[in-house]
Amino acid sequence: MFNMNLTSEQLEFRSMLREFVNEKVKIPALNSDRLQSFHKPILNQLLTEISELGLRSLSIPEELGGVGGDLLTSCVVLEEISVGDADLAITIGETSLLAGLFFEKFASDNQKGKYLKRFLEDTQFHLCFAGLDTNASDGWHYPKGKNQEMDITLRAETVSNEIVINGLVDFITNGPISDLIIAPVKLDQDYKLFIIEKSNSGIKCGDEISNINPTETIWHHGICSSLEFSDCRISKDDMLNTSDGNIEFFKRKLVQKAAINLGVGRAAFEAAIEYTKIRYQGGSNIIEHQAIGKMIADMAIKIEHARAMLWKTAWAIDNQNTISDFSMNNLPLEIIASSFTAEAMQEVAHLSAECFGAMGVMRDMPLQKYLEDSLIFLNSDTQNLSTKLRIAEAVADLD
Amino acid sequence: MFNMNLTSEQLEFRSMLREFVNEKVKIPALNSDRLQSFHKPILNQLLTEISELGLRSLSIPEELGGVGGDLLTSCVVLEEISVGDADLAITIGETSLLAGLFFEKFASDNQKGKYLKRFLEDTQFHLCFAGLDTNASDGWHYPKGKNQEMDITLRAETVSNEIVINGLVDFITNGPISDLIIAPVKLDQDYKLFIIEKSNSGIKCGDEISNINPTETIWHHGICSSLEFSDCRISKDDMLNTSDGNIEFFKRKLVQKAAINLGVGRAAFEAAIEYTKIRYQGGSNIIEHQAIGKMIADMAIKIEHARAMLWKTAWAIDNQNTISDFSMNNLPLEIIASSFTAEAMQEVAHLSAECFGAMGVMRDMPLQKYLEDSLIFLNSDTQNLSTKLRIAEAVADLD
Amino acid sequence: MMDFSLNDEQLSWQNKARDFSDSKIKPISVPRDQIEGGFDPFDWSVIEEGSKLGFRTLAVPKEWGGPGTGFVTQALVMMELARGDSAICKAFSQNWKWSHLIVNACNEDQKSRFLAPFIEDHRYMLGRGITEPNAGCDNRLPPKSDPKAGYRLKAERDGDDWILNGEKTFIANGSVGSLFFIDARTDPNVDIIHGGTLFLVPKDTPGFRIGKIFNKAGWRFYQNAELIFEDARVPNNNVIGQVGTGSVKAAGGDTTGGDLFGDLELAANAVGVCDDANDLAMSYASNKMQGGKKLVEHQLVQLAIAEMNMLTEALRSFVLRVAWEHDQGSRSANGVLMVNYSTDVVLKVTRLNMDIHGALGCRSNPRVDKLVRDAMIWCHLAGDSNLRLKAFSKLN
Amino acid sequence: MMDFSLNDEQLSWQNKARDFSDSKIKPISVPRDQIEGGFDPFDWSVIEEGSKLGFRTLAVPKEWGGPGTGFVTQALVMMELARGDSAICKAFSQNWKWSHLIVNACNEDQKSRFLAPFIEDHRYMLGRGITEPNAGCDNRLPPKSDPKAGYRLKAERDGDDWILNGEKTFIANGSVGSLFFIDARTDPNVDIIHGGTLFLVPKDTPGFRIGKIFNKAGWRFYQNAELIFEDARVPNNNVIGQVGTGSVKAAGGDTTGGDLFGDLELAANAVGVCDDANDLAMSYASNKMQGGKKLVEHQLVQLAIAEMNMLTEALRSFVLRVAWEHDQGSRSANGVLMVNYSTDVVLKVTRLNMDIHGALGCRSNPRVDKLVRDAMIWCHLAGDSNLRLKAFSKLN
Repeated sequence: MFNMNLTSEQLEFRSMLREFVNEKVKIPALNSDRLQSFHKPILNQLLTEISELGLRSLSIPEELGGVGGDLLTSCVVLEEISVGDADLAITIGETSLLAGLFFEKFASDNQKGKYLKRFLEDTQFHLCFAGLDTNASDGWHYPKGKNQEMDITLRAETVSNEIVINGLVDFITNGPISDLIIAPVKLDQDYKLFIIEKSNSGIKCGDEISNINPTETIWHHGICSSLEFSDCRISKDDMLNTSDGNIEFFKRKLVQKAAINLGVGRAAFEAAIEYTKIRYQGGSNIIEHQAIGKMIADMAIKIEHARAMLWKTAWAIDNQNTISDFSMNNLPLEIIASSFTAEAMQEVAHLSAECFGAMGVMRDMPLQKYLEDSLIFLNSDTQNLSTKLRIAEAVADLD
Repeated sequence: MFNMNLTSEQLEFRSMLREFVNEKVKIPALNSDRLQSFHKPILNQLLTEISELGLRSLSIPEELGGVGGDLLTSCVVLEEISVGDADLAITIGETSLLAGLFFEKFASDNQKGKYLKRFLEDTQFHLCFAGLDTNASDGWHYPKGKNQEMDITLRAETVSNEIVINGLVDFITNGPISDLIIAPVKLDQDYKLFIIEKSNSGIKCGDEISNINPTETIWHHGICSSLEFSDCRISKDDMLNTSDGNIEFFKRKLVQKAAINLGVGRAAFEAAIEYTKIRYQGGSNIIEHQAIGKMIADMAIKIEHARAMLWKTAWAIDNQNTISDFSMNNLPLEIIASSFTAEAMQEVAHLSAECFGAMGVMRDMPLQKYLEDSLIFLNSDTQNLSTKLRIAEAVADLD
Repeated sequence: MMDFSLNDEQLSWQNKARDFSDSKIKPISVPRDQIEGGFDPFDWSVIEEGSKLGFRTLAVPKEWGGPGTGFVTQALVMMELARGDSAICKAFSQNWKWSHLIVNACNEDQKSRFLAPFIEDHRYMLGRGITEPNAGCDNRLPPKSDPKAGYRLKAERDGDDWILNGEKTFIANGSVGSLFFIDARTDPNVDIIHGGTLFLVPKDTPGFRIGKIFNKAGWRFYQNAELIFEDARVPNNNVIGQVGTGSVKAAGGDTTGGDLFGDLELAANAVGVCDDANDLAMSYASNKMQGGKKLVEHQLVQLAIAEMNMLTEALRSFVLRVAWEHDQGSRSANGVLMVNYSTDVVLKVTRLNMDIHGALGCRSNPRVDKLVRDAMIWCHLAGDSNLRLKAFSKLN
Repeated sequence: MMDFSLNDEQLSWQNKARDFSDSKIKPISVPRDQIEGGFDPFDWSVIEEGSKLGFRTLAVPKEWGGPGTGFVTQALVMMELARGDSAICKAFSQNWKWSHLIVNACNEDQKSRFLAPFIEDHRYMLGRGITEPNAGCDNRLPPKSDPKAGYRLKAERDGDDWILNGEKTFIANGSVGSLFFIDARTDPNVDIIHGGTLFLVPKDTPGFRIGKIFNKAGWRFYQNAELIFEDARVPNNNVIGQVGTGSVKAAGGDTTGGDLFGDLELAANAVGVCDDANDLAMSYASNKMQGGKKLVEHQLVQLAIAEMNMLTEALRSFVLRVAWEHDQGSRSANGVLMVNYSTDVVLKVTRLNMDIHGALGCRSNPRVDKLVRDAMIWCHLAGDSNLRLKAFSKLN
């Protein structure tokens, strides 16, 4: 039956993380030197500490030694971390999502045996996915949907009982820090997923991608690099037990990243409240001016709506009967939620910057970072013009 | 634990109503003569039929002979009715909400005994509330909250064991058709609620308020009139057992009306899909054009977000522990939800009208009615400029 | 050299229009709007009075007996008339649109046959029929892939005449017009750009009649009707330009009608509506109390009023610039960009005015509601997605 | 009579600015933006080169050795320079703002002491210090209830000199200026309108130094710094106007600085940014493929480009109109409405450009990102809620 209460475990976990973020994350993350620098290396020490709190294994079932959180729990948790630092949340979220899917659904017993212990014991053990997220561009094919397969860039062939993989995948979140790679590969006209150790001599990891670049700006969060496969040899036993693993992964990733985006908006919102309560102009603290009050209210409305839909979406993805029993509409909820969140949080960051006046554009202050973070979300996982058309495709149901 | 599945009763009730609306309501409600006329009398026959389906007693507990629906159920149900006709939904929703509160919470056993049977048996028995909804204007007092009492217009005094009420209340939903009135009254400096039969000789019901008027436009839904109390004598036993009944009532009413507003948006949305799938221009049905696809997607995003937040709000109002255990933020969720819904559904109706081109402004077609309905919601229960400031008040927590 | 000042002739027309608008249009604006039905809100007397002052024939050149005003003057007059009532203004300016067309595209014989009665008869109204039930946007941006797209009304040669069969819909001034410009297909096998022809059709043409009169939510005074052609017989000397050179080209302009004037007409009208909304908002906010002070003392209301004025002045600047460019004979994307823009502005400004008036709940000046309904008309005339795509096509 | 054409002098300045912008500004725009730090993105060489062509001293009247251009010309030049780089344009036009002030408000002695070196030295930059850490909006709209609101920098008389103590923040050209106009309180007991005085402070004034140089997300080339006054000694003949008549009145204009010019400066700059964004969008969309066709063939992209151009042309029209009104000496709410409007437009247009470039995911032309960051500056300069409230106050 309908119920919007979080479990006590979820509530405790969230409140523990909120405290952790306030006490440990904000100070280094919002250090003015770090804020001013174009390149912001990941806060490695905090990444390890967050791993130790159980976040890497958040989505792994309890019976396998994980926390056993569902997608909703991931949303709750990642929003909190992102209030402190979006890049940390992206990094830990990627590993947690992939580990959850892999150990719960995609892995054979053999593969579990091979990797589970290592994963649980090594707090610096991360995962990445060597495939392209096509959410950002699929809408351009409207009104005809697009063949998902088109975007697999890795090709493999079977050579004397081994699988040999070739190809380059650009822009892989967690690429530089991962020990294991889940890779979608085209093998003899079929699409397969494989688990591959990055230490494989046939894999070359590119340099970490920087935000600043003389010829192109690269809007991204977390730690990214390319991975190049040159005659990368693996065993047939490394094949995963799934036929639509990439769809499952990207759908969840979109929701998780929207939760992280929500955290950025919340950080901006909380900063605005704090600042407008102490900034004194026009005869009172500026929060008492109607003009500011309206902005505060608009931010709250956007944040609450984004979260309500996001939680609903996370629930629906984990509980398909919510759609099959018609409690919710059969629509691409993850795109509905993430498109709204991206636009709404950009507006929230913008409104907050307006509350800050000149302080909103100073590079040694947090606001400009929130604003930049929110702009990146607008056109990375979803594309602000085209992605929505996938919603229209589903509504129109033209086939 | 968190769960977004509706119960099978809710799902069945909804699907029964959806069928009822499609088969019985839409044809008379969207009749072109009715659409063209400035004055649209309530569809009385349908009001009775809907009552017979159990909607008047929707919120009365099952043990008292009602349906036992919570506020969430009311939202689900009223959205469906409103897809057919918003005025029907307003009318039945007002009675259902008041009857639920009265028989479950406010009434003494004596009062229950006096009215319950009559209410359950008479399908034309309705209730109204003789007090002003202040949600629309309270925000103007920002940053200081407003004394709720100010808006009670009825004054009473005790005269030889009787209560004598005087005063005029304007603009009462269900005024003309109600048998029972719940009235907030100021009695010896105290605020009290009373239950009063409209047949009392001290009450005069004004004419039904019309939308069209030579000197002022009156934006409203449902059936409204004034009620004038002239030495209206009632017994002390007619006093209700509540101290904050008007707050409880208006909070729920705001949520219910947002659900009705959502139904108006959905009607416009569904009309747009239907039309753009058959309107052929530019070499294809226009739904296949990106420009239309984007509008369809924007409508879907707004509707899904409005509904997600509305259900969350309805749940939270019925289950206060959702806020006390911190599953949700302690904010005026009903204002957050209804402000967003009002703006979003106005945009949905507008986008739909754009899909219709010239057909969107023809008075014999439904679209202009949806548009007008949506505009009324913007500035009736909430005020599009000021109401939001009550959210800011809560966020700022200035006391 | 850059100069925004008005000359004496412009100032004089502006003043005359302002007086007429204040004294004759505004007083009947809401009362006519509140009359039920499609035709009934219309009123001949205001048309006749305005006609006597020159507001029906404003765009007719001096050599044909009109005032011979330029686009800037026309824009200024529309702003004033629309401030009184947007729909009544449009009932006048619709005639200017088609007098531009007569002057630019008709031959001398046609001019003398039709301009003379137009000048003389204060009830002589003009209209143009392009739109058909299945041909709306396709007339504006005919899809290259489908030569059958666009209007289908058929014209077949019969001796010295043409026989017209088919139906037009939503035609402005349809129920009150004396003369119509009708777009018809003289060659059904090619697209409308190549197989369309424009005809002059007087209202008493045999086989031609008015169908349904549309009842609209906004612009209620203004008339839109179906035109029905059943073997309607039109003489060949009523063909404008050449047969089959395309009605668009024949009309010397684009398919929205009225050459350069069409965009200006709507955008200037929108300025008038906004001026009216600004007056209403300021006057209401200066008097009503809410939360212990005048509405106008609340920041939210101040911000709304500032935004209304900001958008209005941006639009006014754009309209004056384009009107001047039109007077120079300059054609660019600016016209269609301006009319798209007028839609955004008129919607936003009338809505903000409604929000301000909503400050006391459900009761309001009916004029506030009327302006919102009038503004909705722009969405399907001036700024729908099709016209915005057209704006893009002109940018290349 | 209404006329939008440019005269020869205006055309000549426009062309000169266009050439300089294309050849000298645009090539260094992104490279300078990508240099870390607060001061380092600045580059004297482009300032010197531009100065030699007259772009530093453009607003100085002919009798003082400047080109003596009017507001329309200044607006046209800013549009061109900003198309190359918004921040570099502002580094030039900031000097025009204060040369307007010298000309309008300074006495002959002050003019000869400061205009002469300004004209001669290609590195002589001007700035004005109003803002302080606790006095931002209060300088623009001083609350009547609180006479202490607004700037607090203190000036006390000492013989023929004034001793200044206090601190200014975010001061434009702060780290590169040779001369500053400093708003100080000569009477701390009354409000700034009555107790403020404006001083001329050369950079080598004893006791005056530059503090922190701000590192901004946008307008990175443009300098903002703290100015620190510790017993800084300024001669009495550096007082502009009368002591205690209020620095606002002394400056002959409003508190946003620079009289009528301040609003025009930002709005014209925004037009240049929008022009740049439009060029970028069209060129990108015409080349990149997505979903089997060029981006520009997608309706969504066409709608975005049409909207960008629509807003740009509306803004350009508004700016030209207000520039002309300024040249006529006309003051109205139009200036502040226009600058509010420029904020909305520059934000929207640069964001739409970003959306179009986002069509291929996370990689983009860094200029696209830069324009969005530059546009954010308008939010706190030209269109924050305080300035919008100010716009309202001028409507009464």
